[in-house]
Amino acid sequence: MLYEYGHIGILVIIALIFPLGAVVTSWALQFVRIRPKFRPDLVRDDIYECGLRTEGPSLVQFNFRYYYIALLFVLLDVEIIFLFPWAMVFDTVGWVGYGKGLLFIATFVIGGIYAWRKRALEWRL
Amino acid sequence: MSGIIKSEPFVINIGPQHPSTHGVFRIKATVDGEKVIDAEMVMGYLHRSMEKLAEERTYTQNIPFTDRTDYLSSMSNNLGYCLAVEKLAGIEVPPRGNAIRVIMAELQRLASHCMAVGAFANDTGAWQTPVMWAFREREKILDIFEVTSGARLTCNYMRIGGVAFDLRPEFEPMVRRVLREFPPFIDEMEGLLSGNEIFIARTRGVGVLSPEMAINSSLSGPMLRGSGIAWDIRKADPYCGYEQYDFDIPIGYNGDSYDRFIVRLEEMRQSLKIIQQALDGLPGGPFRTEVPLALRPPKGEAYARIESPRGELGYYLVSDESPAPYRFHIRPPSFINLSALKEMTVGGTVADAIVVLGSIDIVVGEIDR
Amino acid sequence: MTRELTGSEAAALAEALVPGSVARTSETACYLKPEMLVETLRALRDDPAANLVHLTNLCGVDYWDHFEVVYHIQSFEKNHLACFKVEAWGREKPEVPSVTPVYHGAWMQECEAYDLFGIRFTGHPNLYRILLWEGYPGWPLRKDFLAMPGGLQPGLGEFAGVARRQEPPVKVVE
Amino acid sequence: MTPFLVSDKWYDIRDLGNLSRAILEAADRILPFGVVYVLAAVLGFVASFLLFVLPSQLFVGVYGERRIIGRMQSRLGPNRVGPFGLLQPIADAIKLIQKEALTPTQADRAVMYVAPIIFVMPAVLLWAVIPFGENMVIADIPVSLLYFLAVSSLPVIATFMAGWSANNKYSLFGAMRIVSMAISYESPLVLALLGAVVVTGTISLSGMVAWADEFNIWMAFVQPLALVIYFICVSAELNRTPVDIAEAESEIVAGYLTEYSGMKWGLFYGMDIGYALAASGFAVTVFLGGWTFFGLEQWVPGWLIFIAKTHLFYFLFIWTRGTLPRLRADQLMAFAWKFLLPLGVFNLLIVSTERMLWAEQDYAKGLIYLFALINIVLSGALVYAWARFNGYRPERTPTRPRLVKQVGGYIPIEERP
Repeated sequence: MLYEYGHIGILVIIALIFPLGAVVTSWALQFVRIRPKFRPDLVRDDIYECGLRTEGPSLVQFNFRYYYIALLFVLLDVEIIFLFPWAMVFDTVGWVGYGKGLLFIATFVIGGIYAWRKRALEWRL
Repeated sequence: MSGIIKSEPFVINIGPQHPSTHGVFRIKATVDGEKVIDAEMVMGYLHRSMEKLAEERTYTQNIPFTDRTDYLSSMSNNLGYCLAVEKLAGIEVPPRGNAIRVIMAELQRLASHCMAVGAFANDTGAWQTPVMWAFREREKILDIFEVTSGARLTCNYMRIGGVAFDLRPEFEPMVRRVLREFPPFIDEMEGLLSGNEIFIARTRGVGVLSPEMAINSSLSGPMLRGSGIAWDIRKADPYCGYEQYDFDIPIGYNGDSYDRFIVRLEEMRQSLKIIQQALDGLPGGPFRTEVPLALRPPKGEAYARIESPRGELGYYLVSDESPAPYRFHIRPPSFINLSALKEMTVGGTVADAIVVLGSIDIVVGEIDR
Repeated sequence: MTRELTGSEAAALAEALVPGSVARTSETACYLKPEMLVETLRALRDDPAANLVHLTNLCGVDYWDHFEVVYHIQSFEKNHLACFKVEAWGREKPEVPSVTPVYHGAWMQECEAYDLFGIRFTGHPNLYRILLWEGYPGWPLRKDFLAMPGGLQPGLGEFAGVARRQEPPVKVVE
Repeated sequence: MTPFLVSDKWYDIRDLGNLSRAILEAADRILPFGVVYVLAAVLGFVASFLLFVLPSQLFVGVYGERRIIGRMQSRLGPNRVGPFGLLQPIADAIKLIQKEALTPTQADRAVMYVAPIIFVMPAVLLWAVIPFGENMVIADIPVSLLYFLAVSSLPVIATFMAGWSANNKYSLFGAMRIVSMAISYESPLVLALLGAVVVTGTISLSGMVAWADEFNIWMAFVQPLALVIYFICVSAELNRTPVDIAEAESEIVAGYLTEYSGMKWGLFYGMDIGYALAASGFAVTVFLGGWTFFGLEQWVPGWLIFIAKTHLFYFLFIWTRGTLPRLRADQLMAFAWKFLLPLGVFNLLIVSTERMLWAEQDYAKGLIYLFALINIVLSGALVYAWARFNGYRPERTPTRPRLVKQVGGYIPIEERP
């Protein structure tokens, strides 16, 4: 069994070599005389702002709404992951286990309805 | 919740080098998250000082300049300028010239609306398919222009007193082909876009303009008609014999971007109707009255306007009996249609601002002149 | 068919609403007194008989000794077009009251007239050079633009006596 | 698992796993243990990734997608490089690799270089668990479905790194949008897959294929709603066009890719297609019976069936990309939370009840067909009912503007028909 996970581990190394090779080749080509060596340029290396200079800092404190979605996600998705073991043991747990699973889903649904009624799911502007 | 936790507004530039500003136009938007809380227009990147240049050239020499203002509807611009000069100098155009002018102006409206509709769909995020389809149809019209005037984009076809050349024999079959192939294309666009749930969700209720606001902001063309005001220069102040043709004015319901879009689509249908009538009743005779090249109109002033694809295109000319206009002013529809941009964008999201800008259908050459 | 009001017809409309607002009339246009311009246009806009709701066109004209600002105002219900004019004397600082409070659509056209003629519209909320950049020397659509002190040298923005604009180096944002 | 294949001889091309096993056994006799272990993984990588994923990515993804969208947009697409423009992807790769990789001076250089590498890695790792044939899976782990879900949510981190490190406002917008969007769509996605897990009782992808073969039915028929939810969610996670708000070209120039150029950009671009292919392969495995085709796999190599199905599913991504406009960020979030998530819960409730009834009937084969029929009808009704509940009213389309003959006067605002 662990034998198979080892394959994935080796694949991680291969997967690392693959993009590294592309990026490093691209970088190393500047030492070969295929293309001219690019010199640093203050204007060209500036960040893109539709042809203008950026006003103010780019990394600002962003609107809270985006993180709010993340919080909701953490609450809901973890619950859903807990349902996976339940989904796999239907044969052994029978109707009782089924009912317990429904109870678990019910808490999830009640939470969802609460969030909905509290207008937490609306991207208010 | 978002009232408690403050976030930092920051300035984001939409333009001048932006995929959806249709040229070098810039909206300096202050945003808080996705919401636009302030919008400022910056223009003038394409200012070529046409009004000054025109004061140094004769009336006839100015016709090619008008091509370069609104380069997507050069025929209409030629027509508006020629009408102004004719009004100033009191020149009559023969009926054949008028009919050719009507056909050309309406073909130009088709071509320009193709571009407007396609680019608007592109702004909503339809990945280039509508714009490609629109370009396919626009090519046929540009071919007609090429056959007739020798140029595809900046035609320079209208002359003071008529048009430059008579029609070629290929002209009529080509226009008939457009008349035949255009209605299926409009139906196609309706099927692809105006019946599309995502498109409706993106454009309905976005950039709503009340009729009062639309009038007070001096808007014109599809912007005005989208807000539910029946106003069309072709009906209200007919020129070139538009009063002989039977057509309707499409008007929208509540003035959002979707209404402006469907108004443009319907205007294409009405244009086809006009072309059909004008082509069927194309009179013979001369196509131009002979006008001296160095025309010296009597002292005075004239304001003539036409319904260009973008709205009311006016030319205000002041003559001092010299061969060159003393004052040459263009009333550019897409410049003045931008008056209400801030009101329409502030409060919406960045994505809405793009849709609103697309629905105004600006041409930067005309804004900056 | 739109009826273009002659100067005297437009003057009659204006006089009926705001007496004493008309300075003089010409064949095509009605000259309004600058100090009563805003009041008159507001009255004309709100009056159902005049119904001049749509400020179609606003532009400036340079007549060497004075500037004229031309207003073409359209009525939708009556379907007539009236032409009003306001004169601004003096080349140094011509001033005309802004009609932006009456017609919102005037603000961009007034900015343009300010940009190209240097006509100052008093009461305009944000009068700035809309097409040219701030600090552009002179007012290009004036008739004496090319005869400015020192004259125009070849090349954009290079006037005699005006230092070449120094681009500040790219500021690196930390 | 029932044996599907007629033989397990190495020359049986219907399952290349036999061949690789033969090679490995031969190598085992001459090489030490550890080397063979590595060799097995490398062989699997070569067989699956280099022989299938990369070519199809280049020729179907890059070339085919451009040609198909070209057809949809009534233009030709690439047709100059090589016969029919087939070498276009290679030409693109050569151009990209020798292009200068610009990095803005104000950007976080290290993060900016690391982001595309992190982005590519999961795309390779995803293929480890997808079965191409009966024995053709690199790592046949028992929790492969969870593995796939876990790995496929990694690229979001890479895109966030890409957007954040560039120190660009458009990139920042893209980064923020993709994080909120990807996590919004993760929950309905997992819920939809949970339905499939409930039916089969396994979270092994090979087990799912075996289930489809055993009961001679595809999961798509038993769980049509789950497939639809999966498709929508995976489009969102992959940032494909109807929901590509993170890269929205017309709004925020190129989103998180604004500052990328050269091969760094090329990796993002190429692997976008790689992820779409992996998602298609996963959908085929879970919902469309994997490499089986109602007994056809006895005669046609299963891996060919799998490849064909994957590309047919991938065509759906191309189709939506060529047709639909883009949703707005808030509409997109509302759609995930208010529409897809409740539908996923409903689907789960229905399918778990059915599963219990099915278990009582001792897994009768006929019953699953009945359930499939019920579910197809029920899911259509459910989607419509929930849409109505959320305020959607179908209207007569297309809407046409009002037509008037006379100018002047105001036409009062009226409701749309």
